[in-house]
Amino acid sequence: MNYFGSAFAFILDPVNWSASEANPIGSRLGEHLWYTLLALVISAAIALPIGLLIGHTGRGRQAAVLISGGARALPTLGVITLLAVLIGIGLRAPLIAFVILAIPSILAGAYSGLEAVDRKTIDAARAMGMTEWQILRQVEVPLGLPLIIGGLRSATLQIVATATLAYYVGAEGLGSFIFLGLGTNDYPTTLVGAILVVALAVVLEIVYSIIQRLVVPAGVRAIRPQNDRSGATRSRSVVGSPLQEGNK
Amino acid sequence: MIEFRSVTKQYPDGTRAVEDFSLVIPSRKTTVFVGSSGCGKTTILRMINRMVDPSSGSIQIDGKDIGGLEPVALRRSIGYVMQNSGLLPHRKVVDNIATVPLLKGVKKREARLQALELMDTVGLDRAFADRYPSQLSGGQQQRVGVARGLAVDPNILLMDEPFGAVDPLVRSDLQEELIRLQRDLDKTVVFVTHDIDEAFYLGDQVVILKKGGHIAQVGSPAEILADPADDFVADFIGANRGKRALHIEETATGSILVDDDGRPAGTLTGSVPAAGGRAQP
Amino acid sequence: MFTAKRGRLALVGAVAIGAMVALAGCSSGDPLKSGSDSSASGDTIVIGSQQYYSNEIIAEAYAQALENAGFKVDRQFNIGQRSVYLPELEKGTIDVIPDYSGSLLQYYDAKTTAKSESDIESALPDALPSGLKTLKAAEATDQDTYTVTKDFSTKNDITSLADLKDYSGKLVVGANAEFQTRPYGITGLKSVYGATATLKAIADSGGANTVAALKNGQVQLADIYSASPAIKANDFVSLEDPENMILPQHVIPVVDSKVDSKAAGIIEDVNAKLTQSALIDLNTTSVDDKSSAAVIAKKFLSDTGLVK
Amino acid sequence: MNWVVQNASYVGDSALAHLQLSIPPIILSFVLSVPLGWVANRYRPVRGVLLTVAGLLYAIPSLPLLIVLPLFIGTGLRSPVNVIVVLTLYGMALMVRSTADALEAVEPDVRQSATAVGFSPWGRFWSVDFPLAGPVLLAGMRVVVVSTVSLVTVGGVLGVNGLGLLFTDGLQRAIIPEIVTGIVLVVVMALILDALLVLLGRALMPWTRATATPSRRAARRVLATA
Repeated sequence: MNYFGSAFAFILDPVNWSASEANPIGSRLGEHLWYTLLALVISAAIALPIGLLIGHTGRGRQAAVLISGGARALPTLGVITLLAVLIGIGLRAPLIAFVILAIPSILAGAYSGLEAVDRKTIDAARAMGMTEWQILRQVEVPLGLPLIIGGLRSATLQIVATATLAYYVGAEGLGSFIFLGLGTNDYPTTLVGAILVVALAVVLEIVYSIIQRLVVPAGVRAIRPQNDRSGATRSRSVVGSPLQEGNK
Repeated sequence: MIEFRSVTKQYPDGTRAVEDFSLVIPSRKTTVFVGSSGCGKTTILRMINRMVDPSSGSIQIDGKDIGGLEPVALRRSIGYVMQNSGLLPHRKVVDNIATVPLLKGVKKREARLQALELMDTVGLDRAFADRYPSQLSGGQQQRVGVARGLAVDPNILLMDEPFGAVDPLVRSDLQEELIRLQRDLDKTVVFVTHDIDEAFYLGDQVVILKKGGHIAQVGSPAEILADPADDFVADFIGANRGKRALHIEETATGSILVDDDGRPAGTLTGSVPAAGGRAQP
Repeated sequence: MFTAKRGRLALVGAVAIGAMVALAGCSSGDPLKSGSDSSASGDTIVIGSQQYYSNEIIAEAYAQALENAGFKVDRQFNIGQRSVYLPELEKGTIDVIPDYSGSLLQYYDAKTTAKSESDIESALPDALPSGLKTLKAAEATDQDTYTVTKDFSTKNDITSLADLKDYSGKLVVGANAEFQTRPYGITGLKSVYGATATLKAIADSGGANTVAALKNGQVQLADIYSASPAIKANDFVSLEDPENMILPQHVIPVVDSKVDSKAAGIIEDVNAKLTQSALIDLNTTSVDDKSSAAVIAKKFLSDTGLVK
Repeated sequence: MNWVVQNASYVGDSALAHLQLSIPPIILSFVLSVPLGWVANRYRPVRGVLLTVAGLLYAIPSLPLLIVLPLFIGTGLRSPVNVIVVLTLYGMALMVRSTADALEAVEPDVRQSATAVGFSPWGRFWSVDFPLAGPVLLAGMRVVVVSTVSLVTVGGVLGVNGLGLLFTDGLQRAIIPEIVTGIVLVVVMALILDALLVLLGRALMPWTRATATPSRRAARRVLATA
């Protein structure tokens, strides 16, 4: 594809990265990453505590499932548009939309991560005299990490891909190439945006697999397969899939 | 001494797991609760460290009502060993054993050193110290569980079917080990099992439970065997059949004990009981 | 037991495939028509519109006028970009679309030197690909403007684009993304008027967000179309363009040459009534009353006596 | 509300067009993902490749994909085929992984005993593996349904009919009721289709309500990582 050739040529030309250009790749990439991280941090700050609380207590799950089911269905474009009309242009509107987008995955990752922890292990920890906080911090979170991080990971991926829409309402980011290309019938420019977004996603995926390797304790990795299989013997496994319950 | 005074546990749905349960558990002895599943034995055990709180009645340890004690502090002062060991899969063996001392603020070095000593105590090679629980066999994991239960040198050790999930050979090893430990350490052990043989083997005092935590009989294994309180106990301990119903048979070479099926079960040593009929109806 | 399950699975499969076939059938039906199976030939006239409410009203007016005259009309509205609908016109899947003279010429001749409306209209026939023609343009123009607030204009004494190069503050223009590279956009402002500005992309084509951004000072300049009701409503000042950098954008219908002369005549009749104030009125009604294009167009046609 | 009443037919047409764009990709992504998921589960080395590709596919922002894809498949930018293909790709990105997970969650004991009683591999897949993977497949499809219905709106930026047009038009004219109507209808449509899928699942898999299988856990993981 000729278009891809020119798109890659554009990306590889250092001139297009320099700040003096009208639409410098470096700045747009930085902004895109910044939006992503900002949205991720905010949504994690909201969803992780709630998800951990739900996972730890086993309470409020129905409500969380229902709300996050609804949030998943929210069209991000519509939310951005609505917020932009209500609160004006700039980063705020898309940021709120990205946070809404990211919350369901993080929430589900957190509570299902905790639910996946063997009840017996938690029971033993409590019987040994751990406080609820210690159980959460020293037992449930480390053991639930694979799924907790899985939730963050998919939330990140979704934000990266969607952050292009920020440009639609006056923020910057890699969406600038996509919308500029769309507005001027310039495929290579659109491709530049798309390629950079995918590249950013790949880099973040790699970062996540490194994080996962670093933070997931060796003992957890060693037991994961059999952990899955023994699920049926656990009392709390008789709970069904979250969405299903939410819609009963 | 642990004393239950008319303890009842009723769940919100109305079912009564334990009803009006009273019992004295003597110090420095092994008391075994035995009964079939659903008899409330585990509930009773878990009331001792307030994993379950009674709906009514009180429990006292050495004369102090535990209802007024802080559950977390209470649990840290009582050892607890459970089926499938309940080890933390993300911590190495040595750290698992040291969990409670660390929670109590013991220095890490000291706690680890102590944990290594405990591994000796329960008969675990120190080479396992840096392994993860999943890398150990079931029996080894159970030893780690016992070591962890002993880590704060508690007066009381609660054991909830600790050997239920290991194969018979390993189980009898562990049982022997526990008897040896008890001889050395002199703890108040409260042990739950559904295996009457295990109960008789380990218990100084055996409590046979019926549904709802009703005590069918309390006594030493000998007392219970010699004089089952009722048909339920007799049936439960298998007094009327199988391996428990022994009688003496005279053979050409001397007297041996034979079980209900006519299989030789052992020989009589020491004095022959005055009334040979006590062991069989 | 297994056969029962297999039966059920077969059923699912059947249902799924059935649904797919049904939907595939539907999707070639009216609401989703890609245009591939309808064409200029035959008696149905396919009218397109841009994804711009004002353009949709005009297209709707053409449509209703044609329907009134007995033509069958197929509406293909809300097409995002010129690069999408003009090729469809060339292919013959769309017959008529209201366009804007300057941008239309630039689409086919990016290097055009035409500046005035008459230049443009005389250049268009050569620029258009064969098979397409334009009808008579309307008086109404809906062209890009650099618009500022009254306050900004008086305070800095800026009424023309030529005044901008002496302005010392930061200049941010709120406009669609493509404004970055358009000849009349950021680059043109620099080369023609020597003024440096940066773009704040707001993808509502000079709509409410752009207006709000201009009012609250997030941008100093905004690309607001000259027929937008917002200019008058907010007492904005559209800067003059002494160098004719911004091409005039008179409403001009682009049609397939095969469209018959009677239909073309009806469209030109509608266009003839489309004065600048009429267009602004239409747009004002759309934004203020939030009515649909059909309602507004109908009223326009009856008010102007085009349809009784 | 006034706006909705005045524009009921426009809203209705957009909703219908939206539905017609949503259903084919939902069905297609399921039909196409099952064989791919089976391959991913059966041949380990392929699994990594397939799942990575699926993951990256999901990272491609939808708008540029909608713009670029016509270059490859030769459709028009506004063509429903274009939208359907793009959404099918996204659906597959989710479903291939779900299918692989679902098949993996089928207990080996069950599978072995099925082989032992004489199922052919083909027969075993359709009679044992596939139905038992059902709950996880269902969980995956529910995510696909919801995300597809929501993604169709992006087509609005390109002028593809559907509820997305309510956003672009509402933004230009600042008609808040129009935007809100679009959002509400998308959510309602997604939840209705989701509920229908659940009912379908119950009708087809009556056994799932009575028992707890490991697949439930895997089903939940699908949601967490989707």
